[in-house]
Amino acid sequence: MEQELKPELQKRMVKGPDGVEFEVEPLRDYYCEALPTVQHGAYFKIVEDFFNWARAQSLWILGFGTGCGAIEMRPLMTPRFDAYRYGIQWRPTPRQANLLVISGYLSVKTLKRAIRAYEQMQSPKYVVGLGSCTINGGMYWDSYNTIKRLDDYMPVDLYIVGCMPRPEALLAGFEDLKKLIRAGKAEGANQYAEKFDWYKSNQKRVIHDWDMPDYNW
Amino acid sequence: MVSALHIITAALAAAFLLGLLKEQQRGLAYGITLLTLALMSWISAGWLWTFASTGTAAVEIFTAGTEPPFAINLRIGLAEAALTLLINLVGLLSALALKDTLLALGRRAMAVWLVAVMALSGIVLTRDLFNLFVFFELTVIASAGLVLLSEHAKNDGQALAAGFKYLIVSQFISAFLLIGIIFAYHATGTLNIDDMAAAAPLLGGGAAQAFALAFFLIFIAVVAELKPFPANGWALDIYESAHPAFSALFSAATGAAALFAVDKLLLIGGDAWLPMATGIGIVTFVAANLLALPQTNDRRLLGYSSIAQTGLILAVLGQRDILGEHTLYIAGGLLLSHAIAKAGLYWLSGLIAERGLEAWAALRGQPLLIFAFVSFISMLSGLPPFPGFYAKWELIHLLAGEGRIVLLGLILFGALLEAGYLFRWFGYIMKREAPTEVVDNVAHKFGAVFATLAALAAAWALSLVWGELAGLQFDRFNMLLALPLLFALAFLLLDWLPVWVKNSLAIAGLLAWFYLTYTEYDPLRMIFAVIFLIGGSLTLLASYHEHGRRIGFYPSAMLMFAGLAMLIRATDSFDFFVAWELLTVGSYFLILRGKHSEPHALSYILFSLGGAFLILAGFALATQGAPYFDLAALADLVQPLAPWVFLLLAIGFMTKTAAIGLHIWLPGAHAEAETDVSPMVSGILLKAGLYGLIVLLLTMGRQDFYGVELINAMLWIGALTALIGNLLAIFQEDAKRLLAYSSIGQMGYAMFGLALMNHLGWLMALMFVINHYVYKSMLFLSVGGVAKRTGTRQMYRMGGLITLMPLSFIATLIGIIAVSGVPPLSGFGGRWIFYNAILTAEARLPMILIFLAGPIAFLYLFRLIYTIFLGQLKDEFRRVKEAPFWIVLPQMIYVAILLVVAVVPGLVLRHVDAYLNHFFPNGGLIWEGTTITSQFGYWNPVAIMIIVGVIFMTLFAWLLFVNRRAQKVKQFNIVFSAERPFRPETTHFAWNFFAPYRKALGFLTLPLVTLFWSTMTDLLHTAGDLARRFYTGNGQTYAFHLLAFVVIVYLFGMGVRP
Amino acid sequence: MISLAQMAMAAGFVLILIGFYGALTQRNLLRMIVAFSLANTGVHIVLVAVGHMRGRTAPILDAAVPVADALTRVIDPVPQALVLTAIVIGLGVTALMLAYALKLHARKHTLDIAKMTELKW
Amino acid sequence: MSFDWMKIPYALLTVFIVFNYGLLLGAFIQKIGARAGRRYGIPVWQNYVDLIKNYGQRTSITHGVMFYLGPVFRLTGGIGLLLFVPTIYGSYMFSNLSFAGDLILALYFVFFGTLGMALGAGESGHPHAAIGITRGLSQVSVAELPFALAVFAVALQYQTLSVTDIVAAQQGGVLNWTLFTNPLAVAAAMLAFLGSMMRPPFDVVIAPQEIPIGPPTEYHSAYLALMQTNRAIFPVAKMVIYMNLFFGGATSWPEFAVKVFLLYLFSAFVGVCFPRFRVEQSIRWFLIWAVPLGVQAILWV
Amino acid sequence: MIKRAIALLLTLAVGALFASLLVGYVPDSELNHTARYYAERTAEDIGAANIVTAIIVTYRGLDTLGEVTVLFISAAIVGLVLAQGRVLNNAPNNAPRQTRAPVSELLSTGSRVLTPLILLLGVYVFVNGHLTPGGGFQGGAIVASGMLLLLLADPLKQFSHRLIAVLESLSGLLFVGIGVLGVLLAGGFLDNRLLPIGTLGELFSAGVIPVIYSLIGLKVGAEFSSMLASLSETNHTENSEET
Repeated sequence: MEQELKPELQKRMVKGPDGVEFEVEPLRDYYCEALPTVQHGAYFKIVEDFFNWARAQSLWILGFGTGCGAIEMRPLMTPRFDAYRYGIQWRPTPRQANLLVISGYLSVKTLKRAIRAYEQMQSPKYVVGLGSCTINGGMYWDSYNTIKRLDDYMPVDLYIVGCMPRPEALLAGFEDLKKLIRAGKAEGANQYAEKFDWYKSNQKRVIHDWDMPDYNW
Repeated sequence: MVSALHIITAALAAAFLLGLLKEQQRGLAYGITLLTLALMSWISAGWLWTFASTGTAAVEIFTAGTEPPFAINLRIGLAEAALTLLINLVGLLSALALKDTLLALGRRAMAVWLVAVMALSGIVLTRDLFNLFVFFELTVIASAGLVLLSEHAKNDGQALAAGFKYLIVSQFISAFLLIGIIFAYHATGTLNIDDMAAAAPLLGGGAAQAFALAFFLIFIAVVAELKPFPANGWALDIYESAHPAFSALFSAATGAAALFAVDKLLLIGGDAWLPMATGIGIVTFVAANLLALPQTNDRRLLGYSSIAQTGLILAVLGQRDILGEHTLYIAGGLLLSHAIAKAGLYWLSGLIAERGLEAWAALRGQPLLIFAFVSFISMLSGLPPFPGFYAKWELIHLLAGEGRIVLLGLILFGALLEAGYLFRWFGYIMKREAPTEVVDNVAHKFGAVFATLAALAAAWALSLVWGELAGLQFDRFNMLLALPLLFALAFLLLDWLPVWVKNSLAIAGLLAWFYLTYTEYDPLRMIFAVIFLIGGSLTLLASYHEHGRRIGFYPSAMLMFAGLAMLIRATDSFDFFVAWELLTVGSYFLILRGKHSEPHALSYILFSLGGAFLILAGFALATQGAPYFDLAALADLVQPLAPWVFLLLAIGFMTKTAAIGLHIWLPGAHAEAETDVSPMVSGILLKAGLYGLIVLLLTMGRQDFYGVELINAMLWIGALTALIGNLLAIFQEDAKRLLAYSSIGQMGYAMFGLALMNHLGWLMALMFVINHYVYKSMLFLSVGGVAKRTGTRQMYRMGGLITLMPLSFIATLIGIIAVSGVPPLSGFGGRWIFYNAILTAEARLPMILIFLAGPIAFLYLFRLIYTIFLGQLKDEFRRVKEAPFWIVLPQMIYVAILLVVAVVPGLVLRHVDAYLNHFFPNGGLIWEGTTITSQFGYWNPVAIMIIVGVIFMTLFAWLLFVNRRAQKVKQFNIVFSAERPFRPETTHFAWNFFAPYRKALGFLTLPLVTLFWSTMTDLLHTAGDLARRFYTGNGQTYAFHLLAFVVIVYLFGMGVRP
Repeated sequence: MISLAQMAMAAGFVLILIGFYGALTQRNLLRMIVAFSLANTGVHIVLVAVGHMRGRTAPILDAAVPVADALTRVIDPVPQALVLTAIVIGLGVTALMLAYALKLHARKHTLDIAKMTELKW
Repeated sequence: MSFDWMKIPYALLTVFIVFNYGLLLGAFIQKIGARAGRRYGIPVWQNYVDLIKNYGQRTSITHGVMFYLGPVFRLTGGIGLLLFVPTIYGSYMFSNLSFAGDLILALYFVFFGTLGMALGAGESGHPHAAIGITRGLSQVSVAELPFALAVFAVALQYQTLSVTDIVAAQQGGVLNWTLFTNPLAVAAAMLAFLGSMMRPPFDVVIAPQEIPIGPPTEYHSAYLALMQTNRAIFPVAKMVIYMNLFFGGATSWPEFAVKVFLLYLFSAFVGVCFPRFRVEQSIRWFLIWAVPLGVQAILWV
Repeated sequence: MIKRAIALLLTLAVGALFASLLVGYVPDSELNHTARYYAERTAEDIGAANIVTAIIVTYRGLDTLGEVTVLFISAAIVGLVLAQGRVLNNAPNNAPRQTRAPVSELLSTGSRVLTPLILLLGVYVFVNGHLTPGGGFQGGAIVASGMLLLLLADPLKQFSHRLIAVLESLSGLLFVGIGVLGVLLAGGFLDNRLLPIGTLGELFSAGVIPVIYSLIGLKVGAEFSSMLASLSETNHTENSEET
């Protein structure tokens, strides 16, 4: 059930200033079509371990809030919890973030944005699912409009359970994530590249108005 | 030698002979008419040749075998011969142009034509007062009849009405004339002009009083024939409704004859009547030009112009007391210029089907006719090399020498008005939509075309003659024969060649001229010579990209370059001014070539001419009567005069550098010019103004004007210009306009530097001269190339062109780094010298302004490069190619120059620095190895270049290494708050780029100056428009005007006379 | 004492002024032409009057005025000659004006000068 | 003129010291800011970790050549600025490469990085980057004005443009500092300093959510790391100029450390106390409060 | 009203100017030097009894030539003006012109009798111009008045334009020719001594003056006639055009 593209993405004939007409195909001309590849770490393990340590100590969370969990993220910045002291901070742009927190149920519409944001992050990058909704749909398990299992759509490194989990739980979860990273077990980005077709087909199954390239660089 | 009398007898005989022919033998009649006119012309030409070549005295022709004063006598001298030749030739050529009409109307019309021409010659020749009256009446009657020639084609009764109005007025005139003549006769007992002139001063008491009154009547009657303001509505109606070929005669010949009659009368009246002539003349000149402004009918406009010119010449005749023996040269120059130009224009008007000024766009596609038009309006505006220029030059000098400043000012003001409407008209021709009804078949209008071309030839011949005369008078070389000018004019003849040939010739010419003259320049002039000549040829490289013939480009461009070349070689005021005018005119034509440049070219030429007039006035004031002076002598001027001269010259030069307040012409002119013209007018031409300022400041230096140090005023102006120019630049959407405003700012810096009047200030100004040439030429070229490829100059419509036009991008990048003065490129040298320079200056407040101006430059420069080359590429430009090779090539050369100058600024600056030591011995720079040291600081361009280069390359290499696997992405691969951009147009942030700045400082960019000037022009225009309603078209009202004129002149003139 | 010449001259001037006034106020072309004729006549009278000398006769040398006496007997002949020319020229102009008026009337069906103002400003 | 090659390792040493000092200083100041908000704040080594992490990122993208060059320009500007000014007065070792030019060079070289960064960000094609740049340029063009005036006043005061000479003139006691000999100039310059530090109230340029951090919005990985490096060096280099011009310079590294720290602290204090200005507000603020001070300074020298 | 007031004001101002001329006028008691020359020398040099004629034809002959030319071009222009809009070569003019009532017998006969007499008087006047008050212009006017009489009597009367034109041109041409002959053969343009001066007071005296004056007479007569003819003809055609 291929949906027709939005007008701005459709192929069109454009006349150049010299009067010659040519075709513009936005999805091809505006977007990079390359697909992600598996990225290997540094050649020396010690270097990679060092980097992994640094990655763990410097978690930059993308400021992207979905569902009810977004409200639980805020207290982490406050004096009471002060996540900064653990090397955790928020970045406004996915380019600079390396941790995507899906903070609750994810409607299909938001999923598309989440995928885009995730793909625009640079690897290595990590995904943390917050609350039961990201695990199995939670109370929205039969909703027509939310996804049930985040893992089908992007490689989740860690789930933090609860509905919703408290900030303390989040801090604990991040500490666990750090351990995973230091251990070199948080290779979600490579997993995503390896099983790209599978992820894509899952994504496209729920997202009917797919109006972006397969991989958003 | 055939007696001049036969001019009259031949015409009469032929006129009577025509009556013997059958009505049907029209061809024969026409042939006789032409032959007779040719014979008349030949007679006058013979006399003219005799007088001109042998210099013999005037010849008297007696009639009735009796000596004057008892019988009528005629006289032919140099002036008479010239005037009769003019009249007869105009008659002949007009008859040619009238061929259809004359053939249709038959022998009677031809007879009237012959009589009209004869009567005009009679007015010139006769020395008898009453005979003068008879010839005047003949002229009047013949003219009234000839007005109807147009009735033949149009048949709408307008000409009839005009003729009737003329007759009404002429009735009044002839009544005054007759009464005047008879009472003058009664008082002096003679009718002979010379006899009366001899007798009049001897009269005493009541007789003198009575004679004065009688003479007043004669004088006012003859002056009324000159169509003085306001008693001239009838004449305008005639000009509008008559056949253009007749109008040519009416304007050129009748005007000339009547003026000569006034001249004769003034011989009788003596000096006491001169002020009255001047007053009437100058009022007419200014008023008619003012009234001409709102005209839309071409022939009426020309009519106003004719009236104005006649007024000017009348005013000149009125200045005979101070002009002395120069009167003939001046008045003759003006008169012949006016006559030939006006006749030519009227003949041209015969080729145009409709009467609106815009309809003249039909001339487009007829280069020769356009050249004729240009020559004519240049002649009327008194531009070199035409006789009017010499005349104006001498006139203004003599007036200034005598301190008649008000008159001088009025003449220049009127001339500016006139130039205004003439050049506006030219703009219409070049730029307006050509009417569907194009010029009639040129072959069909052979007569008019031939006449026009004859006038064109006469115009140039006259300029040669006047140049020669000027040569004799001031002992100098004929300006028209100056090599650069001839070279430029030669391109008129070569215009049929393809572009690449002409371009090669032009470049070769510039280089050759540089080679010929380079030994003459001191280092200061050398800089300008290199920029004007070498730089000019570099810029010309870009012109290779044009194909076809590019008619008109090369004559204009080379005219400008000729002016520039002559400017730097000029050592006296005359040469300097000539060069100045030439480069102004040449650049005007260049600018006008742009697609939408009509209004901007107009404001350019108006500001430039205004400035030129100020310069002229300044020179004239400075010489105190001498025809010209060595520019170096400016230094010898002393207090009461010097500041005025300084002020006039400085303002004049600052119109060219577009100082604030006088800058509004620049953005449009530079932005709308063609791709390769913009760098010429911006990179090269602007320097002419700076050169002028340099010459001025070198000689005159500091001047105190009522307690104001003028240099300080200039400092303020420079700073304000820099600030406002830069500020305005950041708000431009049009790339070339942005660059143009940036030029204003840069010129502000240079002016500021000059006004500092110290060693480093000048060095900085010269550095700016060089740098501005290089980077502004480069930027204009690259932006022009982009505009050429994309078809727009609106920056917000471009974007992301970096990958498509990488070379243009590089040029722009280097350019903006250089402009902004960021190390390590050459712009920094300028800034460094600048800061050192202002440390020594006393005036600190203007510095603050210029400080503010500095960082603002970054704003517009970034905007320029970002909105064009970076950001989002638009759909329609996805296939745009790099700018043409020939546009890119000079840019790359400029890039190379910039880099070289950045590393070794000493290449040029050292010599200038050393040269400046002559003028400012203190505060020079010390050149030691690669380090340049000033009184305050030091600077090592080579070291900077190396350090920055090494750091830069190291980091670049490191980043490349780290990012060796970076994925190249496309334009929409940007983070967009987890969304995707809609379209490139909506994603490219470019329009109203500096919105917050506008909120904070936008009030500084209110178009106050534009508002001021447009209010001024609107006021003038409205004044003209309201005042012209005074010509109601009712013949009776015109009679009122005439009587009122007589009464008012009587009250004013006779009231104050002793 | 006011001489004949002065009286004639005064009359001539008055005629001129009447003519002028008429030309300025009458809107009918024909009336204007008449006014001008009046003024012309006035001019001619003034012309002749200027040449008048008390007690002298016309400048014709015949039995009444022998050549020898001419100097003391005749009046100034020049104004007489001039007035002839003036008359003829005036006549020519008048004829011309009449013809114009005729044609204008034919074209515009009016003789009102205020209605012939297509050309203006 | 022979070149003393030892200058190169000395210069590298300066860069190294300043780099580390800058990283630590940045963290420290952030900590102080956090404490003002009653937080604990980041660890002092956090900046090192972030830097290493960014260099260690595995992927990166590029928008084009200028995108590459942006950070390079930026860091070249920072290092160059540092090196063109003598860091420690009287020390041959740390006079750096100041032989290449004087104060003017330093002042203009500030813009080298700014301009290059703006170009790089521009190439990314991100509208928010462009918006950030317009804000930054608008603000800096006015914020630099009082500084330029103050510098000029100082140059006039000491009749030299050489930084070394200016520092030399301030030796011999605290009262010889420009701070006391020309307080107006210092006041103007310090207000300008606030504007150039990208801290509140003048940080709308990088408004984190509205235009996600403005110009660097597309930068990541090693690009960002390069910029972070610059972030450590550049403010210090700038403060070195301030220190040299107005506060007597530094004759030793400890003195240097203290003075720079205090200067930084000044802007941090103001930053934590005041909310954000819009760009036009800050332009007006500078014109109304800072510029007149600078004008006075120049007029009364 | 305002217009009249202004007109009055202007007229009065001009009147004031004239008044000052009038007040300043002092009649001559003696001939001025120009007039004296004419009075003394005319008889001897020119041989014309009528000094005014001598002045007109000889001393100021150029004026007179101009005068004649004025009439000539006036006539030409009148012809041109009135001919416009009219069909050229006025040949087919028979049908519509017969609409008027025929001329009365009395008028036509009377005019036919008077006209030759008037013509004769005219010729007399211009032939004797150098002797008596009178001359070419006066004579010419009388001749033309004869024509006017004919026209008044029979408004539909047709003159031969051709004849008038030839007469006019020929006399003008001869006038100029004589003038030029004066340059060649005598003292200057229009010098009357081309022919012997003869005895003062006789018909054949004063050189070419009688010849010129006769030519002038013919020419003036022809010109006036042509003007009259043009004016009268136009009226018909224009009227018929209008209806």
